[in-house]
Amino acid sequence: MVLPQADLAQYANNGGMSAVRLVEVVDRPLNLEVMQAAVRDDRAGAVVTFSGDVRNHDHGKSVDRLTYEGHPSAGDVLQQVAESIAAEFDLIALAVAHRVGDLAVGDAALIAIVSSAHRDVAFAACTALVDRTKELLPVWKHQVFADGTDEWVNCA
Amino acid sequence: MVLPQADLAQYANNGGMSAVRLVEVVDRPLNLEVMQAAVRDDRAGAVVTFSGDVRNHDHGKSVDRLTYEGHPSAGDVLQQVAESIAAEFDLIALAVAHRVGDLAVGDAALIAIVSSAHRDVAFAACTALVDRTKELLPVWKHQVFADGTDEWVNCA
Amino acid sequence: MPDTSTVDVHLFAAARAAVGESSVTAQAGTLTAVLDELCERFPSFVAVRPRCSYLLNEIACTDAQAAVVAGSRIDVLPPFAGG
Amino acid sequence: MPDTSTVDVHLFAAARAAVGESSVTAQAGTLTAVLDELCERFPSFVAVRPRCSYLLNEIACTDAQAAVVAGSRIDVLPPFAGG
Repeated sequence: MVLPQADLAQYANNGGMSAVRLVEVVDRPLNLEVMQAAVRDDRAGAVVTFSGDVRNHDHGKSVDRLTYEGHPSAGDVLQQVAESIAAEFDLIALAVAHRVGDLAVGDAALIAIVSSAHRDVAFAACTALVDRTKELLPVWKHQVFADGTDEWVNCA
Repeated sequence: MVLPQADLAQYANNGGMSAVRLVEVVDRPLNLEVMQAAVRDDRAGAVVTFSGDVRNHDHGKSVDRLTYEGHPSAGDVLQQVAESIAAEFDLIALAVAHRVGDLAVGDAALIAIVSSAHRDVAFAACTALVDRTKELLPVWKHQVFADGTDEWVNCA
Repeated sequence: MPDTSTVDVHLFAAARAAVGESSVTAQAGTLTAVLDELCERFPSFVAVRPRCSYLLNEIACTDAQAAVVAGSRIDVLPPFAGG
Repeated sequence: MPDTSTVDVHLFAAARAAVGESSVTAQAGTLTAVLDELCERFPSFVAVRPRCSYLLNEIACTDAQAAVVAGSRIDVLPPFAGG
Protein backbone atom coordinates (compact mmCIF):
# COMPACT_ATOMS: atom_id res chain seq x y z
CA MET A 1 0.00 0.00 0.00
CA VAL A 2 1.24 3.47 -0.79
CA LEU A 3 -1.01 5.50 1.47
CA PRO A 4 1.68 7.10 3.61
CA GLN A 5 4.31 7.70 0.93
CA ALA A 6 3.40 11.33 0.55
CA ASP A 7 3.37 11.79 4.31
CA LEU A 8 6.65 9.97 4.71
CA ALA A 9 8.54 11.71 1.92
CA GLN A 10 9.07 14.79 4.09
CA TYR A 11 10.96 12.73 6.69
CA ALA A 12 13.52 10.86 4.61
CA ASN A 13 16.76 12.78 4.44
CA ASN A 14 19.64 10.42 3.86
CA GLY A 15 20.53 7.17 2.21
CA GLY A 16 22.75 5.68 4.90
CA MET A 17 22.69 2.06 5.98
CA SER A 18 19.46 1.36 7.74
CA ALA A 19 19.41 0.64 11.47
CA VAL A 20 16.11 -1.22 11.15
CA ARG A 21 16.47 -4.65 12.74
CA LEU A 22 12.94 -5.91 13.34
CA VAL A 23 9.49 -4.74 12.22
CA GLU A 24 6.31 -6.72 12.70
CA VAL A 25 2.57 -6.54 12.99
CA VAL A 26 1.55 -9.78 14.63
CA ASP A 27 -1.43 -11.59 16.14
CA ARG A 28 0.41 -12.87 19.23
CA PRO A 29 2.02 -11.47 22.38
CA LEU A 30 4.94 -9.13 21.77
CA ASN A 31 8.23 -10.33 23.20
CA LEU A 32 10.18 -7.49 24.77
CA GLU A 33 13.26 -9.60 25.48
CA VAL A 34 13.53 -10.79 21.89
CA MET A 35 13.18 -7.23 20.62
CA GLN A 36 15.77 -5.87 23.05
CA ALA A 37 18.12 -8.65 21.99
CA ALA A 38 17.53 -7.68 18.34
CA VAL A 39 18.86 -4.16 18.93
CA ARG A 40 21.87 -5.16 21.04
CA ASP A 41 25.04 -3.59 19.66
CA ASP A 42 28.36 -2.81 21.31
CA ARG A 43 28.41 0.63 19.68
CA ALA A 44 25.22 1.66 21.47
CA GLY A 45 25.46 3.74 24.62
CA ALA A 46 21.75 4.47 25.00
CA VAL A 47 18.75 2.24 24.44
CA VAL A 48 15.26 3.71 24.81
CA THR A 49 12.25 1.39 24.87
CA PHE A 50 8.59 2.37 24.72
CA SER A 51 5.85 -0.07 25.60
CA GLY A 52 2.27 0.96 24.96
CA ASP A 53 0.15 -1.25 27.18
CA VAL A 54 -3.58 -1.80 27.48
CA ARG A 55 -4.82 0.36 30.38
CA ASN A 56 -7.60 -0.71 32.70
CA HIS A 57 -9.40 2.59 32.18
CA ASP A 58 -10.22 5.13 29.48
CA HIS A 59 -12.34 8.30 29.67
CA GLY A 60 -12.92 7.35 33.31
CA LYS A 61 -14.51 4.02 32.38
CA SER A 62 -13.20 0.60 33.31
CA VAL A 63 -11.78 -1.31 30.33
CA ASP A 64 -12.51 -5.02 30.21
CA ARG A 65 -10.70 -6.04 27.01
CA LEU A 66 -9.95 -4.81 23.54
CA THR A 67 -9.22 -5.85 20.02
CA TYR A 68 -6.83 -4.30 17.52
CA GLU A 69 -7.64 -4.72 13.87
CA GLY A 70 -5.01 -4.07 11.23
CA HIS A 71 -5.33 -3.23 7.55
CA PRO A 72 -3.52 -5.76 5.32
CA SER A 73 -0.95 -3.07 4.54
CA ALA A 74 -0.06 -2.45 8.22
CA GLY A 75 3.19 -4.43 8.09
CA ASP A 76 4.39 -2.52 5.01
CA VAL A 77 3.42 0.82 6.53
CA LEU A 78 5.24 0.04 9.77
CA GLN A 79 8.33 -0.88 7.76
CA GLN A 80 8.14 2.49 5.97
CA VAL A 81 7.71 4.31 9.28
CA ALA A 82 10.72 2.48 10.73
CA GLU A 83 12.87 3.30 7.70
CA SER A 84 11.85 6.95 7.85
CA ILE A 85 12.96 7.22 11.50
CA ALA A 86 16.20 5.38 10.75
CA ALA A 87 16.87 7.85 7.92
CA GLU A 88 16.15 10.88 10.07
CA PHE A 89 18.07 10.08 13.26
CA ASP A 90 21.62 8.90 13.90
CA LEU A 91 20.65 5.48 15.20
CA ILE A 92 22.49 2.23 15.66
CA ALA A 93 19.46 -0.04 15.80
CA LEU A 94 15.68 0.09 15.76
CA ALA A 95 12.92 -2.45 16.38
CA VAL A 96 9.18 -1.84 16.35
CA ALA A 97 6.20 -4.16 16.63
CA HIS A 98 2.44 -3.76 16.88
CA ARG A 99 0.12 -6.47 18.05
CA VAL A 100 -3.32 -7.10 16.56
CA GLY A 101 -6.14 -9.37 17.69
CA ASP A 102 -7.53 -9.70 21.20
CA LEU A 103 -5.55 -8.11 24.05
CA ALA A 104 -6.10 -8.09 27.80
CA VAL A 105 -5.36 -5.32 30.30
CA GLY A 106 -1.59 -5.08 30.77
CA ASP A 107 -0.72 -6.57 27.38
CA ALA A 108 1.66 -4.60 25.19
CA ALA A 109 0.08 -3.30 21.97
CA LEU A 110 3.12 -1.41 20.66
CA ILE A 111 6.79 -1.80 21.47
CA ALA A 112 9.35 0.57 19.97
CA ILE A 113 13.07 0.37 20.72
CA VAL A 114 15.91 2.50 19.41
CA SER A 115 19.57 2.64 20.26
CA SER A 116 22.13 5.30 19.61
CA ALA A 117 25.56 6.34 20.79
CA HIS A 118 23.91 9.17 22.76
CA ARG A 119 20.81 9.42 24.87
CA ASP A 120 19.32 12.64 23.51
CA VAL A 121 19.14 11.12 20.03
CA ALA A 122 17.70 7.88 21.39
CA PHE A 123 14.93 9.66 23.34
CA ALA A 124 14.03 11.91 20.40
CA ALA A 125 13.99 9.03 17.92
CA CYS A 126 11.89 6.76 20.12
CA THR A 127 9.37 9.55 20.71
CA ALA A 128 9.17 10.22 16.96
CA LEU A 129 8.87 6.51 16.16
CA VAL A 130 5.90 6.14 18.50
CA ASP A 131 4.25 9.37 17.33
CA ARG A 132 4.63 8.49 13.65
CA THR A 133 3.42 4.92 14.16
CA LYS A 134 0.30 6.22 15.87
CA GLU A 135 -0.24 8.75 13.11
CA LEU A 136 0.27 6.50 10.08
CA LEU A 137 -0.23 2.85 11.02
CA PRO A 138 -3.59 1.61 9.69
CA VAL A 139 -4.69 -0.11 12.86
CA TRP A 140 -7.92 0.29 14.80
CA LYS A 141 -8.82 -0.27 18.43
CA HIS A 142 -12.13 -1.62 19.64
CA GLN A 143 -12.63 -1.26 23.39
CA VAL A 144 -15.13 -3.17 25.49
CA PHE A 145 -15.90 -1.61 28.88
CA ALA A 146 -16.83 -3.37 32.09
CA ASP A 147 -20.33 -1.86 31.84
CA GLY A 148 -20.90 -3.73 28.58
CA THR A 149 -20.60 -0.71 26.29
CA ASP A 150 -18.01 -0.63 23.54
CA GLU A 151 -16.41 1.81 21.14
CA TRP A 152 -14.14 2.14 18.15
CA VAL A 153 -11.48 4.52 19.47
CA ASN A 154 -11.22 7.89 17.64
CA CYS A 155 -14.46 7.14 15.82
CA ALA A 156 -17.07 7.65 18.54
CA MET B 1 24.43 12.71 52.69
CA VAL B 2 22.74 16.01 52.05
CA LEU B 3 24.76 17.23 49.11
CA PRO B 4 21.97 17.47 46.58
CA GLN B 5 19.21 18.73 48.87
CA ALA B 6 19.62 22.31 47.73
CA ASP B 7 19.65 21.23 44.10
CA LEU B 8 16.66 18.98 44.56
CA ALA B 9 14.47 21.44 46.48
CA GLN B 10 13.56 23.27 43.29
CA TYR B 11 12.05 20.14 41.78
CA ALA B 12 9.70 18.91 44.50
CA ASN B 13 6.23 20.34 44.02
CA ASN B 14 3.65 18.07 45.53
CA GLY B 15 3.10 15.67 48.36
CA GLY B 16 1.22 12.93 46.51
CA MET B 17 1.80 9.23 46.99
CA SER B 18 5.15 8.31 45.61
CA ALA B 19 5.40 6.18 42.49
CA VAL B 20 8.91 5.05 43.43
CA ARG B 21 9.04 1.25 43.34
CA LEU B 22 12.73 0.34 43.19
CA VAL B 23 15.97 2.29 43.66
CA GLU B 24 19.38 0.72 43.93
CA VAL B 25 23.09 1.26 43.48
CA VAL B 26 24.56 -2.22 43.25
CA ASP B 27 27.78 -4.05 42.52
CA ARG B 28 26.22 -6.71 40.25
CA PRO B 29 24.53 -6.90 36.83
CA LEU B 30 21.30 -4.91 36.54
CA ASN B 31 18.24 -7.01 35.81
CA LEU B 32 15.98 -5.31 33.29
CA GLU B 33 13.22 -7.92 33.56
CA VAL B 34 13.02 -7.59 37.34
CA MET B 35 12.87 -3.82 37.07
CA GLN B 36 10.19 -3.89 34.37
CA ALA B 37 8.18 -6.29 36.52
CA ALA B 38 8.54 -3.87 39.45
CA VAL B 39 6.77 -1.09 37.55
CA ARG B 40 3.98 -3.22 36.10
CA ASP B 41 0.60 -1.66 36.82
CA ASP B 42 -2.75 -2.06 35.08
CA ARG B 43 -3.30 1.70 35.21
CA ALA B 44 -0.23 2.34 33.05
CA GLY B 45 -0.65 2.92 29.34
CA ALA B 46 2.94 3.93 28.61
CA VAL B 47 6.19 2.53 29.94
CA VAL B 48 9.48 4.17 28.91
CA THR B 49 12.76 2.44 29.69
CA PHE B 50 16.26 3.87 29.35
CA SER B 51 19.31 1.66 29.43
CA GLY B 52 22.72 3.33 29.50
CA ASP B 53 25.16 0.71 28.30
CA VAL B 54 28.94 0.59 28.14
CA ARG B 55 29.94 1.57 24.59
CA ASN B 56 32.90 0.01 22.81
CA HIS B 57 34.23 3.47 21.89
CA ASP B 58 34.65 6.95 23.36
CA HIS B 59 36.36 10.02 21.85
CA GLY B 60 37.14 7.75 18.89
CA LYS B 61 39.14 5.31 21.01
CA SER B 62 38.31 1.68 21.56
CA VAL B 63 37.08 0.95 25.10
CA ASP B 64 38.28 -2.27 26.67
CA ARG B 65 36.56 -2.15 30.06
CA LEU B 66 35.54 0.27 32.75
CA THR B 67 34.86 0.63 36.42
CA TYR B 68 32.22 2.73 38.14
CA GLU B 69 33.00 3.91 41.65
CA GLY B 70 30.22 5.19 43.90
CA HIS B 71 30.33 7.47 46.92
CA PRO B 72 28.80 5.83 50.02
CA SER B 73 25.87 8.25 49.74
CA ALA B 74 25.02 7.22 46.16
CA GLY B 75 22.05 5.06 47.15
CA ASP B 76 20.53 7.85 49.24
CA VAL B 77 21.08 10.41 46.50
CA LEU B 78 19.47 8.17 43.88
CA GLN B 79 16.47 7.73 46.18
CA GLN B 80 16.17 11.52 46.47
CA VAL B 81 16.45 11.92 42.70
CA ALA B 82 13.74 9.28 42.19
CA GLU B 83 11.42 10.94 44.70
CA SER B 84 11.94 14.34 43.08
CA ILE B 85 10.91 12.98 39.67
CA ALA B 86 7.92 11.18 41.17
CA ALA B 87 6.82 14.45 42.80
CA GLU B 88 7.21 16.45 39.61
CA PHE B 89 5.51 14.18 37.04
CA ASP B 90 2.16 12.40 37.02
CA LEU B 91 3.61 8.90 37.16
CA ILE B 92 2.23 5.53 38.08
CA ALA B 93 5.55 3.82 38.79
CA LEU B 94 9.29 4.45 38.66
CA ALA B 95 12.37 2.27 39.04
CA VAL B 96 16.00 3.32 38.71
CA ALA B 97 19.28 1.48 39.30
CA HIS B 98 22.94 2.24 38.79
CA ARG B 99 25.63 -0.39 38.74
CA VAL B 100 29.09 0.10 40.27
CA GLY B 101 32.23 -2.02 40.05
CA ASP B 102 33.74 -3.55 36.92
CA LEU B 103 31.65 -3.52 33.75
CA ALA B 104 32.29 -4.93 30.28
CA VAL B 105 31.25 -3.50 26.92
CA GLY B 106 27.49 -3.96 26.49
CA ASP B 107 26.74 -4.09 30.21
CA ALA B 108 24.05 -1.74 31.49
CA ALA B 109 25.37 0.94 33.87
CA LEU B 110 22.07 2.78 34.42
CA ILE B 111 18.51 1.62 33.93
CA ALA B 112 15.62 4.03 34.42
CA ILE B 113 11.97 3.07 33.92
CA VAL B 114 8.84 5.15 34.36
CA SER B 115 5.22 4.45 33.63
CA SER B 116 2.31 6.79 33.24
CA ALA B 117 -1.20 6.79 31.84
CA HIS B 118 0.11 8.81 28.86
CA ARG B 119 3.21 8.60 26.73
CA ASP B 120 4.21 12.26 26.66
CA VAL B 121 4.50 12.29 30.45
CA ALA B 122 6.41 9.01 30.45
CA PHE B 123 8.96 10.21 27.88
CA ALA B 124 9.47 13.53 29.66
CA ALA B 125 9.83 11.92 33.08
CA CYS B 126 12.27 9.26 31.91
CA THR B 127 14.42 11.88 30.18
CA ALA B 128 14.42 14.02 33.33
CA LEU B 129 15.18 11.02 35.55
CA VAL B 130 18.24 10.14 33.47
CA ASP B 131 19.42 13.75 33.21
CA ARG B 132 19.05 14.36 36.93
CA THR B 133 20.74 11.09 37.85
CA LYS B 134 23.71 11.98 35.69
CA GLU B 135 23.84 15.46 37.20
CA LEU B 136 23.55 14.54 40.86
CA LEU B 137 24.57 10.93 41.45
CA PRO B 138 28.03 10.79 43.08
CA VAL B 139 29.43 8.10 40.82
CA TRP B 140 32.63 8.12 38.79
CA LYS B 141 33.67 6.28 35.64
CA HIS B 142 37.18 4.99 34.98
CA GLN B 143 37.73 3.88 31.40
CA VAL B 144 40.53 1.65 30.17
CA PHE B 145 41.15 1.81 26.43
CA ALA B 146 42.39 -0.95 24.16
CA ASP B 147 45.64 0.98 23.66
CA GLY B 148 46.38 0.66 27.40
CA THR B 149 45.63 4.28 28.30
CA ASP B 150 42.97 5.10 30.86
CA GLU B 151 41.00 8.08 32.13
CA TRP B 152 38.63 9.27 34.80
CA VAL B 153 35.73 10.55 32.71
CA ASN B 154 34.95 14.29 33.06
CA CYS B 155 38.23 14.73 34.91
CA ALA B 156 40.79 14.44 32.12
CA MET C 1 -16.98 -13.99 -14.40
CA PRO C 2 -16.86 -10.82 -12.31
CA ASP C 3 -19.54 -8.24 -12.82
CA THR C 4 -17.87 -5.70 -15.09
CA SER C 5 -19.94 -2.74 -13.92
CA THR C 6 -19.18 -2.92 -10.21
CA VAL C 7 -16.39 -2.11 -7.75
CA ASP C 8 -15.35 -3.86 -4.54
CA VAL C 9 -15.56 -1.83 -1.34
CA HIS C 10 -13.59 -3.15 1.64
CA LEU C 11 -14.67 -1.86 5.03
CA PHE C 12 -12.64 -1.82 8.23
CA ALA C 13 -13.28 -1.35 11.92
CA ALA C 14 -16.05 1.19 12.60
CA ALA C 15 -16.91 1.33 8.89
CA ARG C 16 -17.37 -2.43 8.79
CA ALA C 17 -19.45 -2.27 11.97
CA ALA C 18 -21.66 0.42 10.44
CA VAL C 19 -22.22 -1.50 7.20
CA GLY C 20 -22.37 -4.94 8.77
CA GLU C 21 -20.11 -6.48 6.12
CA SER C 22 -16.37 -6.49 5.55
CA SER C 23 -16.86 -6.03 1.81
CA VAL C 24 -19.68 -5.06 -0.49
CA THR C 25 -20.00 -4.37 -4.21
CA ALA C 26 -21.22 -1.06 -5.55
CA GLN C 27 -21.74 0.53 -8.96
CA ALA C 28 -18.70 2.00 -10.68
CA GLY C 29 -18.70 5.80 -11.00
CA THR C 30 -16.92 8.41 -8.93
CA LEU C 31 -15.69 7.99 -5.34
CA THR C 32 -18.42 10.24 -4.05
CA ALA C 33 -21.08 8.35 -6.02
CA VAL C 34 -19.92 5.05 -4.55
CA LEU C 35 -20.04 6.51 -1.04
CA ASP C 36 -23.48 8.02 -1.71
CA GLU C 37 -24.70 4.55 -2.67
CA LEU C 38 -23.31 3.08 0.55
CA CYS C 39 -25.04 5.78 2.62
CA GLU C 40 -28.32 5.02 0.92
CA ARG C 41 -28.03 1.27 1.43
CA PHE C 42 -26.49 1.43 4.92
CA PRO C 43 -27.80 4.44 6.86
CA SER C 44 -25.38 3.77 9.76
CA PHE C 45 -22.52 4.58 7.40
CA VAL C 46 -23.63 8.24 7.13
CA ALA C 47 -22.08 9.14 10.49
CA VAL C 48 -18.82 7.30 9.80
CA ARG C 49 -18.25 8.49 6.22
CA PRO C 50 -16.83 11.97 6.97
CA ARG C 51 -14.28 10.54 9.40
CA CYS C 52 -12.84 8.04 6.96
CA SER C 53 -10.00 8.15 4.47
CA TYR C 54 -10.03 6.16 1.27
CA LEU C 55 -7.75 4.01 -0.83
CA LEU C 56 -8.48 3.57 -4.51
CA ASN C 57 -6.64 0.50 -5.76
CA GLU C 58 -4.34 0.73 -2.73
CA ILE C 59 -3.45 4.40 -3.27
CA ALA C 60 -4.74 7.16 -1.00
CA CYS C 61 -7.49 9.10 -2.75
CA THR C 62 -8.67 12.45 -1.48
CA ASP C 63 -10.47 13.51 -4.66
CA ALA C 64 -14.19 12.86 -4.25
CA GLN C 65 -14.64 13.13 -8.02
CA ALA C 66 -11.98 10.51 -8.80
CA ALA C 67 -13.20 7.99 -11.35
CA VAL C 68 -13.77 4.56 -9.86
CA VAL C 69 -13.86 2.29 -12.88
CA ALA C 70 -15.39 -1.16 -12.90
CA GLY C 71 -13.20 -3.74 -11.17
CA SER C 72 -11.60 -1.19 -8.87
CA ARG C 73 -11.05 -1.72 -5.18
CA ILE C 74 -11.93 0.90 -2.59
CA ASP C 75 -10.74 0.60 1.03
CA VAL C 76 -12.67 2.55 3.65
CA LEU C 77 -10.39 3.44 6.55
CA PRO C 78 -11.71 5.01 9.76
CA PRO C 79 -9.30 7.14 11.84
CA PHE C 80 -6.31 5.08 12.93
CA ALA C 81 -5.96 4.24 16.61
CA GLY C 82 -2.80 2.19 17.07
CA GLY C 83 -0.42 2.03 19.97
CA MET D 1 42.71 8.02 71.09
CA PRO D 2 42.30 9.97 67.84
CA ASP D 3 44.57 12.89 67.19
CA THR D 4 42.52 15.90 68.28
CA SER D 5 44.20 18.39 65.99
CA THR D 6 43.57 16.65 62.68
CA VAL D 7 40.75 16.05 60.17
CA ASP D 8 40.03 13.06 57.93
CA VAL D 9 40.07 13.62 54.20
CA HIS D 10 38.37 11.00 52.05
CA LEU D 11 39.36 10.94 48.40
CA PHE D 12 37.42 9.45 45.51
CA ALA D 13 38.09 8.49 41.92
CA ALA D 14 40.51 10.89 40.19
CA ALA D 15 41.27 12.60 43.52
CA ARG D 16 42.21 9.28 45.12
CA ALA D 17 44.31 8.43 42.06
CA ALA D 18 46.14 11.77 42.34
CA VAL D 19 46.86 11.40 46.05
CA GLY D 20 47.50 7.68 45.97
CA GLU D 21 45.41 7.03 49.09
CA SER D 22 41.67 6.74 49.72
CA SER D 23 42.00 8.73 52.94
CA VAL D 24 44.60 10.91 54.60
CA THR D 25 44.74 13.05 57.73
CA ALA D 26 45.47 16.76 57.60
CA GLN D 27 45.68 19.63 60.08
CA ALA D 28 42.43 21.27 61.15
CA GLY D 29 41.93 24.82 59.92
CA THR D 30 39.87 26.12 57.02
CA LEU D 31 38.78 24.15 53.95
CA THR D 32 41.23 26.05 51.78
CA ALA D 33 44.07 25.46 54.26
CA VAL D 34 43.39 21.73 54.27
CA LEU D 35 43.41 21.68 50.46
CA ASP D 36 46.59 23.75 50.37
CA GLU D 37 48.24 21.17 52.61
CA LEU D 38 47.13 18.36 50.26
CA CYS D 39 48.55 20.19 47.25
CA GLU D 40 51.86 20.63 49.03
CA ARG D 41 52.10 16.99 50.06
CA PHE D 42 50.63 15.53 46.85
CA PRO D 43 51.58 17.64 43.81
CA SER D 44 49.34 15.56 41.50
CA PHE D 45 46.35 16.87 43.44
CA VAL D 46 46.96 20.43 42.19
CA ALA D 47 45.40 19.71 38.78
CA VAL D 48 42.40 17.89 40.25
CA ARG D 49 41.57 20.33 43.06
CA PRO D 50 39.72 23.00 41.03
CA ARG D 51 37.45 20.39 39.44
CA CYS D 52 36.28 18.92 42.74
CA SER D 53 33.38 19.65 45.04
CA TYR D 54 33.60 19.11 48.78
CA LEU D 55 31.56 17.70 51.62
CA LEU D 56 32.24 18.89 55.16
CA ASN D 57 30.80 16.34 57.57
CA GLU D 58 28.57 15.02 54.79
CA ILE D 59 27.18 18.44 53.85
CA ALA D 60 28.14 20.22 50.64
CA CYS D 61 30.57 23.03 51.37
CA THR D 62 31.33 25.74 48.82
CA ASP D 63 32.90 28.21 51.28
CA ALA D 64 36.69 27.94 51.04
CA GLN D 65 37.00 29.74 54.37
CA ALA D 66 34.69 27.33 56.22
CA ALA D 67 36.19 26.22 59.53
CA VAL D 68 37.24 22.58 59.50
CA VAL D 69 37.55 21.74 63.18
CA ALA D 70 39.51 18.80 64.56
CA GLY D 71 37.72 15.50 64.03
CA SER D 72 35.86 16.71 60.96
CA ARG D 73 35.49 14.68 57.79
CA ILE D 74 36.08 16.12 54.35
CA ASP D 75 35.03 14.25 51.19
CA VAL D 76 36.76 15.23 47.97
CA LEU D 77 34.44 14.60 45.01
CA PRO D 78 35.64 14.90 41.41
CA PRO D 79 33.01 15.69 38.74
CA PHE D 80 30.35 12.99 38.64
CA ALA D 81 30.20 10.71 35.62
CA GLY D 82 27.37 8.27 36.10
CA GLY D 83 25.11 6.62 33.56
